[in-house]
Amino acid sequence: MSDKVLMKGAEALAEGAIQAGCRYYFGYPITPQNETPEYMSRRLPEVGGRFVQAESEVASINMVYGAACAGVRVMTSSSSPGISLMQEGISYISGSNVPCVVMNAMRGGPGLGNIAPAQADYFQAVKGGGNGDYKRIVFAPSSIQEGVDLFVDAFELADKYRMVVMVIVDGLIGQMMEPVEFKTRIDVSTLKTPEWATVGRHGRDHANIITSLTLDAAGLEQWNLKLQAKYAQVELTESRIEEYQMDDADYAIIAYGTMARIAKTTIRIARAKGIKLGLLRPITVWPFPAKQIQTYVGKLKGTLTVELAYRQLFEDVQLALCGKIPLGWYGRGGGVVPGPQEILAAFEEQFGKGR
Amino acid sequence: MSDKVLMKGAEALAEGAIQAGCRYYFGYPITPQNETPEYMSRRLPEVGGRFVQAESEVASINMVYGAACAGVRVMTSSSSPGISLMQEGISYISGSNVPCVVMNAMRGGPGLGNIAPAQADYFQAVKGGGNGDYKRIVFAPSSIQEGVDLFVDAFELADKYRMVVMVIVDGLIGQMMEPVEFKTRIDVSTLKTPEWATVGRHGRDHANIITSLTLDAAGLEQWNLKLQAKYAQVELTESRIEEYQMDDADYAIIAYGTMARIAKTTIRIARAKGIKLGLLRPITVWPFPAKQIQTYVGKLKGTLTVELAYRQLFEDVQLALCGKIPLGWYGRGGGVVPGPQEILAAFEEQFGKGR
Amino acid sequence: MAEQMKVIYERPRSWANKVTHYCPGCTHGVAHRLVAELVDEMGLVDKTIGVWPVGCAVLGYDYFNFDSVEAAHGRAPAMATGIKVTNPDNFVFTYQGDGDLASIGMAEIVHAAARGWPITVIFINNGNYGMTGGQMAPTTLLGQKTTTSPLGRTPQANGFPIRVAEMLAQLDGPAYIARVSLDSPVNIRKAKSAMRKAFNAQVRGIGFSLVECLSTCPTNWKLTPVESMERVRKEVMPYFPLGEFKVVEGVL
Amino acid sequence: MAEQMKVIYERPRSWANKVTHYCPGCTHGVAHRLVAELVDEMGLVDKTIGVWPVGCAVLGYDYFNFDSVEAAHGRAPAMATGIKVTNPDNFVFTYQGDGDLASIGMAEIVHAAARGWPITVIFINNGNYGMTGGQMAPTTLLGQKTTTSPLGRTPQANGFPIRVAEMLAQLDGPAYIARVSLDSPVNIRKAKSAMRKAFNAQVRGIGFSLVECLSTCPTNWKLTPVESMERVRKEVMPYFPLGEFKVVEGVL
Amino acid sequence: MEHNVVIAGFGGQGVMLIGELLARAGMEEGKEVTWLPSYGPEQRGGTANCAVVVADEPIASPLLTEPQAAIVFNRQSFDKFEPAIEKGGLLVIDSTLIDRKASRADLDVVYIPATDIATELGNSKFTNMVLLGAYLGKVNPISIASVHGALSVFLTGKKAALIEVNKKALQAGVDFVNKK
Amino acid sequence: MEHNVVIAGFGGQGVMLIGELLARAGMEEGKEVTWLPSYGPEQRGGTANCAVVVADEPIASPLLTEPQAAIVFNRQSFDKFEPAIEKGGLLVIDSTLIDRKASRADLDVVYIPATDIATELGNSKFTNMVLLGAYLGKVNPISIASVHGALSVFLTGKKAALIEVNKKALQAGVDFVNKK
Amino acid sequence: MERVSIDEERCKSCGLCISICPVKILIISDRLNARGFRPAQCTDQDKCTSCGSCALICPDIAIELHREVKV
Amino acid sequence: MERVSIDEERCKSCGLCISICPVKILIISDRLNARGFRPAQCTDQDKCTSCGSCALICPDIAIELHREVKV
Ligand SMILES: Cc1ncc(C[n+]2csc(CCOP(=O)(O)OP(=O)(O)O)c2C)c(N)n1
Ligand SMILES: Cc1ncc(C[n+]2csc(CCOP(=O)(O)OP(=O)(O)O)c2C)c(N)n1
Ligand code: SF4
Ligand code: SF4
Ligand code: SF4
Ligand code: SF4
Repeated sequence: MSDKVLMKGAEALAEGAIQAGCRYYFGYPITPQNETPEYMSRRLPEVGGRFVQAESEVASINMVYGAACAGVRVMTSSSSPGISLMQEGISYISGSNVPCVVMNAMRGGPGLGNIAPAQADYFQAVKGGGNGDYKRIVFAPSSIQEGVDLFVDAFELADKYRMVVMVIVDGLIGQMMEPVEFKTRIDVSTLKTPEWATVGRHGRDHANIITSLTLDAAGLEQWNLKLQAKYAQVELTESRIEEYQMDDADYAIIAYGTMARIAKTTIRIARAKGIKLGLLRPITVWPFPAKQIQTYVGKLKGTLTVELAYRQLFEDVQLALCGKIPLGWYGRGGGVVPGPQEILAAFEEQFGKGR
Repeated sequence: MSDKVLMKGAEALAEGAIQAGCRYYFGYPITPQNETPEYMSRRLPEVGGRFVQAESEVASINMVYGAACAGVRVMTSSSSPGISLMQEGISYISGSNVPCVVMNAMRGGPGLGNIAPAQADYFQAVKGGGNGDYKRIVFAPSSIQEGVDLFVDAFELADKYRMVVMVIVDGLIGQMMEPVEFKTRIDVSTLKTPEWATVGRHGRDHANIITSLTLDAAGLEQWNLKLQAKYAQVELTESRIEEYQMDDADYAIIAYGTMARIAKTTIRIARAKGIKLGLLRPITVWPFPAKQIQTYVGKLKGTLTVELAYRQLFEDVQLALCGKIPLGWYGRGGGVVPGPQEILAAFEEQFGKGR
Repeated sequence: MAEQMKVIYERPRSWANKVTHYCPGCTHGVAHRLVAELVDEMGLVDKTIGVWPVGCAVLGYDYFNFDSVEAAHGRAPAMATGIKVTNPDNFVFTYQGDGDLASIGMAEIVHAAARGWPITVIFINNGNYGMTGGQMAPTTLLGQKTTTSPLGRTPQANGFPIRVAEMLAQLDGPAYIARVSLDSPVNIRKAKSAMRKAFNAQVRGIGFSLVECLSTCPTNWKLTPVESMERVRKEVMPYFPLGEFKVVEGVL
Repeated sequence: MAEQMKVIYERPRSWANKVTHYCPGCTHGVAHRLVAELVDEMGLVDKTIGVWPVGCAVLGYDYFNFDSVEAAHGRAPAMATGIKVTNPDNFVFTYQGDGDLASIGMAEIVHAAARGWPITVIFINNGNYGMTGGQMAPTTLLGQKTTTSPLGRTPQANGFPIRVAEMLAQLDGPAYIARVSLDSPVNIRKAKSAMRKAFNAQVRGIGFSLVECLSTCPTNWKLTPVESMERVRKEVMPYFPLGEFKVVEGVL
Repeated sequence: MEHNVVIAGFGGQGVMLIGELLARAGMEEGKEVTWLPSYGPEQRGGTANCAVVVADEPIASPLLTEPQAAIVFNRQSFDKFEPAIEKGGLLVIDSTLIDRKASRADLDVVYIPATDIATELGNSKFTNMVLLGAYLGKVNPISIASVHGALSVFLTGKKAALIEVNKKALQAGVDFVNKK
Repeated sequence: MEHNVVIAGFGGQGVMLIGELLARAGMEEGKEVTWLPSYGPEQRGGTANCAVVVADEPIASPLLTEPQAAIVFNRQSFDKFEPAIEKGGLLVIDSTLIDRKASRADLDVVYIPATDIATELGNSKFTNMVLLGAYLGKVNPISIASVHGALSVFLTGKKAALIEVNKKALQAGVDFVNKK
Repeated sequence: MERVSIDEERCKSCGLCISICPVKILIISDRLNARGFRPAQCTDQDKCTSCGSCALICPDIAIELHREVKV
Repeated sequence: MERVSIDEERCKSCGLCISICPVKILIISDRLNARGFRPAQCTDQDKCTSCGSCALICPDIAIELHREVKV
């Protein structure tokens, strides 16, 4: 047990980012993830990095944009309203083909809402958000340990594909404490400055220019086609899912993050009652693991999508299964997190006793 | 013809808003819709209204928020990056249950992109955007005249449902000139200040408070359920579609706005060649006219979704038709607008000669 | 000759008589009370709209008997502008913390001040972000430890603090700008008279007014309320001097 | 005794030798040239990163031989901060119009200045929004007609203009702040020497520097280039006086 | 019946204006019209063009990927639009400014020294009207009289004095193609 | 085996701390643990609670809608959590501060005058430790020794001096329920 | 009616009134109110000079002041 | 080599150099360059005093200046 430490999620995720080679953090306080910037403000100077408290989330994401252009591992984090303010910046970063990581500790909405756990920024993260056609890889860890581990992948994939990677959690993961182990440590001295980075020419035979502007429509379309080709590649290779007790399952709950975790308890209770329930847990919500879920067509009698939102994840499930399996839905809003029993009740209401 | 005037779209839409009773406009310049604020700056003082050039789109939408709380007809307009900056504000306005109208003259993206026509903010308008679970009614006119007419509905529905109504157009509609007629003129003196408006108590027995904050999760969930019930009602009653040459159609193009208009020429050419092609044109993209489109299941051999974006509208078509009709897609990006012939070529590539 | 009770001090009528959620000794309560008193004294309860910030005062609207709205973080001046423009005869004020006003809301406050349109701003400078747990604010003093300047603020790591009143006083727009302190009865009296001028600047249609109030945050300063008052006098005032920085003609 | 040609003036080496998209007579070109000359003279081409605005100078990156990035509208100071923090030895400047810097980007410029970290800002004050077709800017003079102040700017309808240099000079952060004009050879020479000081303030690690350049927009002013220069002298300078507003020790 | 044309040149050459004139005249005749502009990044100078459609029926696409006609004011526009015109279409060229010849054989091409003609009429600024005249001399989407009517909407106040010379320039263009 | 408990009271009563102590002690014993806090809007004062789970297997839900036990520090928390506890569960009450009795008959209820006991030990600040002791005296998710170990992680430097009195308070709680 | 009347349920025991009372008649009581605070109390109503300082500084509007006057 | 050499393809005919030339040797020519502008030209190279004003004010870096010196 000696390698495990008991940490708050928001701090553990920050340390996870540092272990993944992140040395620059720009952010603005917002509950429920204040411990992330606070931790960064203590730790980054210790590891030769820099923490900057920006004047706003708009400034944060644009500072991230600048640092990303310099080819370093950089991140910001915030919660729902703050992430809304970053949408223009995220669109610019995506349109400029530079990498960064953005964490959203989602809270109750819309508007100011409250600081309780929610998953209602799903659409924003995977569909809309900023302007134009762009995608970000979106990881949705369901435990602190998984979040810490995924941060390594987040930075690796951001660099590999030169794109924004989002990590979406909720206040519950951010605020809770669990033992966590830091398994991978990226040695930042091995990270090379990419050749496209704007770090000064220093003898390079040409100037590097990073922009999301292409005035000519044909040129911008070509640029978009490049981005689309990249996204298609990512869709093909990077979607991930956890399949829990699916071997003999008659029914599956489809849920991610905190809800998936609570659903595991539901499944335990259901199985004790003789209902063969399993869990399909998207680890990436974009790319959505549609292929993996589709393998259950013909095997399942039904799925229940469970989310802390109103039919957002559900749309992706609909797109994936398109009426080929009966689709149930159960969602809560405003920061209310249903317990395992409530989920079971919803299941039984929609699918009877599961026979 | 005497009632028709030749106007630039961006100006005609501004006048349309004024005819619909809009007396307050807050905005920040951005191409391709600068003529809208410029027109407002000339016209509003003439009709006893106020034009305010805000310091940014963030300020614009929050000024709109303030004026909306006062129960007046108020709007802002912008283009893609500017609309991205408004997402927090739109979420607040939605979460506070106050009405306003927002116009987006969409341009090429992502990021700064360019100023050419695009439809790539579809997801932002109808799915994601800001934080939390909220919806806005989204009108997508395909001519200046229709835009002008829809502005009346936009303000009426905004007031009726106390919600944000968006009007999405593109630079093409904004910049072109067409003859236009102003058919409806709302007499603002007949508009009553709603009883929830924060206009000072002036003898009222209680203070009005407008907020999107509900700290208690159960309370915020109740609030969300109210919003969801409203959205369900809107979905039931407010979706609109134009069905063009659908009576005998074997195939349909599904497109909105400018693309739908160009597609009409495609249909003319196709029919001349003997291809029975029609058009399903969503006038509201939220609520999406899924029900109306579904009536063609069994009648059509295929649909071709055409958009100035990469598979955004297409997802709503997929959700509506769910594999029940073969679905083709043709999209362009970066501000490139395909001509009627290119659309036809795409159709023939995907559906052969249409027999 | 009978005896009767004369009122020396009674709870203001525009005060909604609830117990606030503020920490013990926090001077947000004092600033609230002064607002309520002035609204009473100036007869404004029927035409006031309060614009509340995101910050510890987020629930401010619950504590008063006049109309209120809750702004997005930092955007109260924009929202107030939207409200004032539609009903110019109403009395519209914003109440904002230093994170709200001087950090995320800097563009909005500068532009509201520059425009010069008659709205009133009560600006609570408590040197940190109270609501979110004591992070650094633009007003945090050099050397001051906060949860995001754990070694004490330095120019190199955190940049310099901002004196808002002095900066805005440079603009042509404002009619009245002052800095007051809520640390003692005498300063609270002065604060109220500054706030009265600020209210008046709006009521008389002269222009934009702002009163920056040196305030305490005992919880995050990790001091007792009494020690906090002491700190305002000893540490805060030397960097943030009290005074009137702009008074245009007609303001009284 | 042979004759040889001595160079009086040649195109700067860090200039990428393209024809700009600026309108005839627009002094954006002059400001560009001064940047190129100073980058040459100070030997900075290898370590410069230019941060370009959204505005007429949006394509600025095409015209120089050093690394550049294109910022979101108004956010150049934030982006520059991100760049500078990762590579403190580089020379990082932003180039911003008055819509970009003084309107939408007000929070970012105030905070970059307040932080005081060594980045350099070239601020083009041409009194309107050039790129979008001549709308009102925060620097538009009272009485000036623009496409969004069609009757001429008034305080009541449009608010007062903002003097950025004076306002930022109030802050503790900046090392150097000046206003110059590009209207004549003599003022262009002075502008260059102010810009040299500004560059130096960064190169020597002293702090934030900003040079506000009174500039022209003949197209939207609807004046000839020569008349535009005249207007700068007659109408703009009286409201926007030239001078150095902040020079901390060590800046030269 | 639908007539459509692309008019292209540098910003400042009055390209947009004659397009709008055409559209306005069409509207006055009770026709359906659309006018669609397209600009380069420059505020002044740079290329600009507009597409005008005049028709009896509601106009579907205002965007012309294969225009029936093009009026070109400079070399860049010539190069860009010559290939786009539909088979058998019309190309009107200011031969004062463009020294190249059309390479397509299937077009009806008018070479008119419009700038020279305008200069003779007093100012090269009227070049656009000469070119519009040449176009109208070839096809008849609307009558010259309607253009005259539309002119008076644009040229009001002090500018009204310019109506006559504009009409002359227009007529010079008509005459040039007719006498040929 | 899984043990879980909700600890609830005013902010400032040390509610969160004893939860964390429990979790940390569990972790030191090699168990799976989760600690989940919940706050009201107030920065100081106001209610706060945390949910702690200690288990041998990976913990699915850290959220306790039906906790096995609750330790309540004030009347509000008592009112809120009494109905939630699972059948046959445990309720530990500071009877110094809460004068009400439990209304459910199916619970094991401990009324302990924890504030009084702590005050006797020198400071009412140790009330939380007394209550934790009472809980640990009833159920055994982890050993008292592990809690002692965890204490030394929290109380370092100058505060190390407080370890002994904390241990005493803890023991007083254990003793209270054991002697009963 | 008391000269200094402190609403015990509003008082949060911050001690500010006590610190500024010129005649030192305010103390923290040892009762707990419903919200867990020990409210301030006045030890000697008659000594109150009606200076108003306590009411001025109380952040919770817990103090009201009156004074008997001969009519 | 000319003293005042004006790159005609860069010149946008703004006239600023002409307006400030102290010896009045610059005029607008009547040629059109490829971008449709009539560039400035120098009417008398020998009169140029190398004051540098035209190069200083030219927004298009169209002007380069040289001067023969005896070596
Ligand atoms: C867009 C956005 N960013 C951040 C937050 C989180 N937040 C809430 S209050 C606050 C700062 C509060 O500090 P201040 O304005 O100084 O007021 P105080 O609480 O000290 O009175 C922050 C950053 C938010 N709600 N919204
Ligand atoms: C978020 C956003 N809002 C608005 C715009 C539109 N826009 C482009 S440039 C500009 C202003 C340009 O004015 P200024 O900064 O003064 O520079 P100039 O063009 O005069 O040099 C605006 C408003 C944009 N691109 N992005
Ligand atoms: S956190 Fe600070 S500012 Fe907020 S209520 Fe408590 S003492 Fe006041
Ligand atoms: S629009 Fe104005 S600022 Fe922009 S290039 Fe033209 S003259 Fe210069
Ligand atoms: S100042 Fe008010 S809240 Fe503080 S102790 Fe005195 S009465 Fe109580
Ligand atoms: S200043 Fe330059 S661009 Fe202007 S006329 Fe002279 S040479 Fe040409």
